[in-house]
Amino acid sequence: MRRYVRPMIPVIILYLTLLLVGLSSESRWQPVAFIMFYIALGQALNMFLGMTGYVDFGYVAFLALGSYGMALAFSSFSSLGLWVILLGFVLAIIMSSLLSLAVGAIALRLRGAYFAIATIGVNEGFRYLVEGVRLWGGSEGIIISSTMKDIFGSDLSNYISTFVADIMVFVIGFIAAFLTVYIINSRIGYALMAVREDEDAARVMGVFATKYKIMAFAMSAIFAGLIGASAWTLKLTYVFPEDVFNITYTVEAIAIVMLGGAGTLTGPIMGGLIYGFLRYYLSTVLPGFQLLVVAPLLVLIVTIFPEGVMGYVKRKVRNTRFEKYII
Amino acid sequence: MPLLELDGVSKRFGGLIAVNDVSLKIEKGESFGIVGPNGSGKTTLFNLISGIYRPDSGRIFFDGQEITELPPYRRAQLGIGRSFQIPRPFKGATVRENVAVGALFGTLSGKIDVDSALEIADHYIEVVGLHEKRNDEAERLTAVEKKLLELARALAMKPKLLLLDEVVAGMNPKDVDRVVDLIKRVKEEEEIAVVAMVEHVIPAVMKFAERIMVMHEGRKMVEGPTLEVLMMDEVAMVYFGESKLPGE
Amino acid sequence: MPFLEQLAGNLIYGAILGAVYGLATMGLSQIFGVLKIVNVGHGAFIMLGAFTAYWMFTLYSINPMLSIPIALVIGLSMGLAVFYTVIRRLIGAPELSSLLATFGIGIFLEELAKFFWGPDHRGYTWNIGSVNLSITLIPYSKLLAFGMSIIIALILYSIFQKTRIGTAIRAVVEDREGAMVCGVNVTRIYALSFAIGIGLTVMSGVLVTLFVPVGINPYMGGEYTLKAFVIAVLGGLSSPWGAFVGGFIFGLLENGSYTILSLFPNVEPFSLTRFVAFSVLLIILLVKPTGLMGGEGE
Amino acid sequence: MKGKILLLVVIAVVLGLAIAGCAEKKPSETPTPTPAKKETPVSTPTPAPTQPQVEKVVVGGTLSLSGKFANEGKLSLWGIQAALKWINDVHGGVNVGGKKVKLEFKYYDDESKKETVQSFYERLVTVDKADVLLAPYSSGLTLAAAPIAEKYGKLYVSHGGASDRIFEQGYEYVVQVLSPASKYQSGALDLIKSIDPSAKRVALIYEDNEFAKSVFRGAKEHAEELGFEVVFDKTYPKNPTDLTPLLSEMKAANPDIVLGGGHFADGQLLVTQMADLKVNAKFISIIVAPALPKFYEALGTRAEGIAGPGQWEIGVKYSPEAAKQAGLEYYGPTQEEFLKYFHEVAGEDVQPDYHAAEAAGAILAIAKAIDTAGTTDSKALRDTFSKLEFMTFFGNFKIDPQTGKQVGHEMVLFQWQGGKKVIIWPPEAATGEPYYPIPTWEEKEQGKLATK
Repeated sequence: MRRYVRPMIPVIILYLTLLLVGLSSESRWQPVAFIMFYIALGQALNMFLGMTGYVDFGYVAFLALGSYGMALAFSSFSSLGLWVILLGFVLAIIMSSLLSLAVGAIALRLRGAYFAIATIGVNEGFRYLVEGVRLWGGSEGIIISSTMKDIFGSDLSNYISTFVADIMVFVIGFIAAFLTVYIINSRIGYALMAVREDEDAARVMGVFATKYKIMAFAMSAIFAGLIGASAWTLKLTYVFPEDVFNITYTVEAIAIVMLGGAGTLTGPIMGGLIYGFLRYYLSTVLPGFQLLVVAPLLVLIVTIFPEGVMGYVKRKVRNTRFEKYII
Repeated sequence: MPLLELDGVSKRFGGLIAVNDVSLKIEKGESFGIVGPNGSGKTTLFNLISGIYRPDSGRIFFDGQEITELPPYRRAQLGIGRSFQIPRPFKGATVRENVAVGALFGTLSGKIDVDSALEIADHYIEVVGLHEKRNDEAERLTAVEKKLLELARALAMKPKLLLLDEVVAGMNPKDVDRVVDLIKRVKEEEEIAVVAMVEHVIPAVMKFAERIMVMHEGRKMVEGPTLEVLMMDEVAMVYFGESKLPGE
Repeated sequence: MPFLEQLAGNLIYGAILGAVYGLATMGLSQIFGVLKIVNVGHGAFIMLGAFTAYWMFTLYSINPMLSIPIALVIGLSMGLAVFYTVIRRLIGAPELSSLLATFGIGIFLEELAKFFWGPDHRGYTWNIGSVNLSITLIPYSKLLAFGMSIIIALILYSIFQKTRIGTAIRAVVEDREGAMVCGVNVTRIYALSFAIGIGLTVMSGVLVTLFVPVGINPYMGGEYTLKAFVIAVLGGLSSPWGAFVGGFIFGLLENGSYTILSLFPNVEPFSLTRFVAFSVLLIILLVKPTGLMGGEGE
Repeated sequence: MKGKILLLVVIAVVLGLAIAGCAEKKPSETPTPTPAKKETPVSTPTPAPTQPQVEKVVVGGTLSLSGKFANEGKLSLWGIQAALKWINDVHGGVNVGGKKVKLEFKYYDDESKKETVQSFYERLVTVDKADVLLAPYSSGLTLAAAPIAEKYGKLYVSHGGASDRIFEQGYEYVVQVLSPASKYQSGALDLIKSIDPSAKRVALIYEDNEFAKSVFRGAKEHAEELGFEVVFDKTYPKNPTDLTPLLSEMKAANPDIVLGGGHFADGQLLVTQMADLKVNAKFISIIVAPALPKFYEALGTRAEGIAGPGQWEIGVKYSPEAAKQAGLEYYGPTQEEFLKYFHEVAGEDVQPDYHAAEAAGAILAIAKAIDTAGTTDSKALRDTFSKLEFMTFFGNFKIDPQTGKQVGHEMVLFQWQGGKKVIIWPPEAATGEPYYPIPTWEEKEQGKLATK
């Protein structure tokens, strides 16, 4: 048990602090939600990137499908009432995991950068398929605000968009963290570690690499889908393909994971915190010029901590009594 | 029934034939040596047996079952363990974790949980004598320690057949003796067939192997009891060039 | 035969576009091939090249053809500067840390461009007439873009094959340790390769404006980054020549498939051309997992 | 090593500040270096809010100063700052409870990205105490921040969300200042109908996105109503590099009139490639791109005769006199005054386009509503908006009381003639005659301009 509990302590502390800060005043909830989006995104991607060492540039497609899943639930099954949200999450899981299995079965045969970039093809191909055959509203996407209002009434809709959706992201992030700890300490974790370190050596030691890679891929994709469903569709109330298939989110997610330290538990959390906070805070101080400061800061941090901030901390606490808490 | 049987196995890369029509039988619990100069196809042969490559022609049987088309992880679970010429430990993981991977995935005998796998790992780490380093990261081990780690990792798979690729290369004579003794001991204790592959004929290995095969340019040149083979003139000609006797 | 005429016309344009895409990708492949760095800031350098052509043309009335060497010099020096300030520190670090660095550099360049030049969409008109092929008209400026792309690619090819530097770079690509043993200064080769990669990219920005002389703005690079990634993989990632071929294929697919797709009712055929192009990429990778010109393994 | 530890400490401190920083309400410690420095509102620390005493009215909003809408964002900011100059310096502020107070504008940069807006709007309401919200640019971002506006019950005035769909969502507090997307190409069709009944064949060629699709769905309906024949109706995806396949097909359809466009870059590309391929038409109207002077700079004489719809243009005849004639009240600066203020904030060489004007129009509408209602209470303001009918330099203002959609504002159609934009439609706003049919590409190459 301690194996699972100890590493969760810093996670719980970070999450609780964020939650308390967010709830302490009306003005702090959305900034916290903004940061939380990046934390959750980093954690979801870390399950795949951090665990297997594979990069998926088309990762945003899973968020996109998750957000479409939720939007489709609203546009096609609005008669379900409150259950429509649950259905939305179920659809998000189904759609993102199906895509991950398809991509996994086809593209995970490719190694390294070939895989990374082939997935861009999947993402872009999917986007232009949606636009090209006018699937799910085509380029005009789906707007669910009015459906939400019809089902829940105006006040509850706003409450869902400005609070419940954010809490969902919190919960998703927390579950992702817990699952990460569980995986790291389980057979799957050992298998993924072996695959990440040396795939051929892992194979000749009996590790069915493809199976574990697809497992990690699908899990990561499901979390991405859930994030898309809540942080995009429920929160922002619309889905436009141009926005949701935007590769920038993948690059941001990779940046967050690398900022914090790939493969560590607290890394994506720290990465998301640093990235989200820098962007939010600098925007309030220097509106219009924040990126001019954020970008060099990112470069600076990575040149000083090439293994990520938590990767560095992890190394520092090795063989100290904190070792068990930072994984 | 032999433990491992190769039946006319060939593998080519582009125009180059790396392994050319090799047939071989290895019995349960046997010690077998494969000798051949660099580029003679030994490593390719190992990769064919462990499943990293599929043969272009020929068939491979293991323990009464054809494994020609099986993926590497299935072969590993059936009982084929191996080491690499240049050790390939999981660098970022500790010695314990490295060995535990073998215990967790290398057998068919049901799922083992992580805790028991770590216990098995501790046992084999003890066996190879790395217990003081068990919590160190693998990349911080010395070259010899990395070879021992690979050995422990393979043993934790409870293999029936252990393929050792240049396991004593680059070691000083003291280490060589220690490792050969170790292999002999675990071989007896665990009834493992060991196939050791060496480039240079090292007396210790020659003493250890009951039979050897000499490979040359992808072909099996001769096979037989160790001493007999080494006495053959043609072996000396091809393998040792002008010189005569192995291992001075 | 309007159908075939249109198809032929589209394919001609596709080929021209493909050559430009190809050149715009070679820098990416060059950097990946030698340093194993995925330059996600690639598009920002294309943008710099486009602005170079624009400013040279509008401020000093310099013919865009003459901007090509200017852009090369700018690119080479920027490449060296970026290498020695940032990239050098990340050699040997986890592979993806360089991705974070190039991401930051890309944003920084875009924001700098916006800071100094504003977010406006600019363009220039360099009208030097066009050739009439009866099925379609092609402006000479586009033919020049086509020709220059091929010439630059050929020059690069001969540099790589015939010169000492080229040999050293190839040696590092094939076997880093081996090259080091043979006395090749690997860091210097890295610096040089990075600089050449950036130089090529900035230069290709000029050629991009020969093909599309408008819409020049700080954020224009994103689309090219995306396509360059895909084209690079199509051609085999670490092979700049593969990239060039990949560019052709991509350009031909994008333009060529339109004529057929436009026959379908109730679709957006032009959006579907991109679907087709990306799908073909995936199919090619499934058949040949290391791209058209990739060797065995990585 | 020390450096790393130091940096870690710094990061920790910064993050600590994050938690404190978000908390602290420090309204005045933000030295905002904007391109136009003097206009940045520097607020004085507000004393405890005693009930009826209002010191100032804050309008809050995000602008897209980075990212794909950075161009519009920059112009919007200047337009807003110009309008504020009039409101505060000339008009003396807005009337709240019988007292004139200053109107302030507080903004953040949303980077044209959807996940930033909610946090900034919340900050605007809670930290910056914004009384009224100016919606972000584009339909997507407008939708994204709407739940926050609705949650806090703040009036949410849209100056850049043109999509008709925003107003079909049942929002209570969303009010539109600009004409909706479906109207963008109506003017061009009306014009052709009135001057050349023989021109029947219309081609539509536009970007495959939400906004352009709204525009051209409206255009198609309108064209069919007017008896035009739509002979070509195709889209191109975002960021095209080569439109040849579409254009050669369109050329074969032999249209009289070409309506097209989407955003800046593709609009410029569309015209360039039509010129390259010599796709001639009697009339060409492109949305968005031609409105900016950069369009003409980029294309030179090729831009001659190209028309485009605008929410506003320099020279439109909305003036106090025009208002009097129409029996409407006029509010805000005259066009000359607006141009003067605009040049003060943006520099002499920058001309405002309709993005600047519509943002200014939105601020003026807010000021007018506050003046009329005498309060900043959202409900009262929303009711006031439902009844208001007035004119500014930007044009008429009247919304549909139910949805908040703009119904009073009229778009104009301008045409590049001899390097200048001339308003050619509607007739009552026109500053010149339409040049029709426009010169062919061949003629333009000879240097022919679209002037008589």
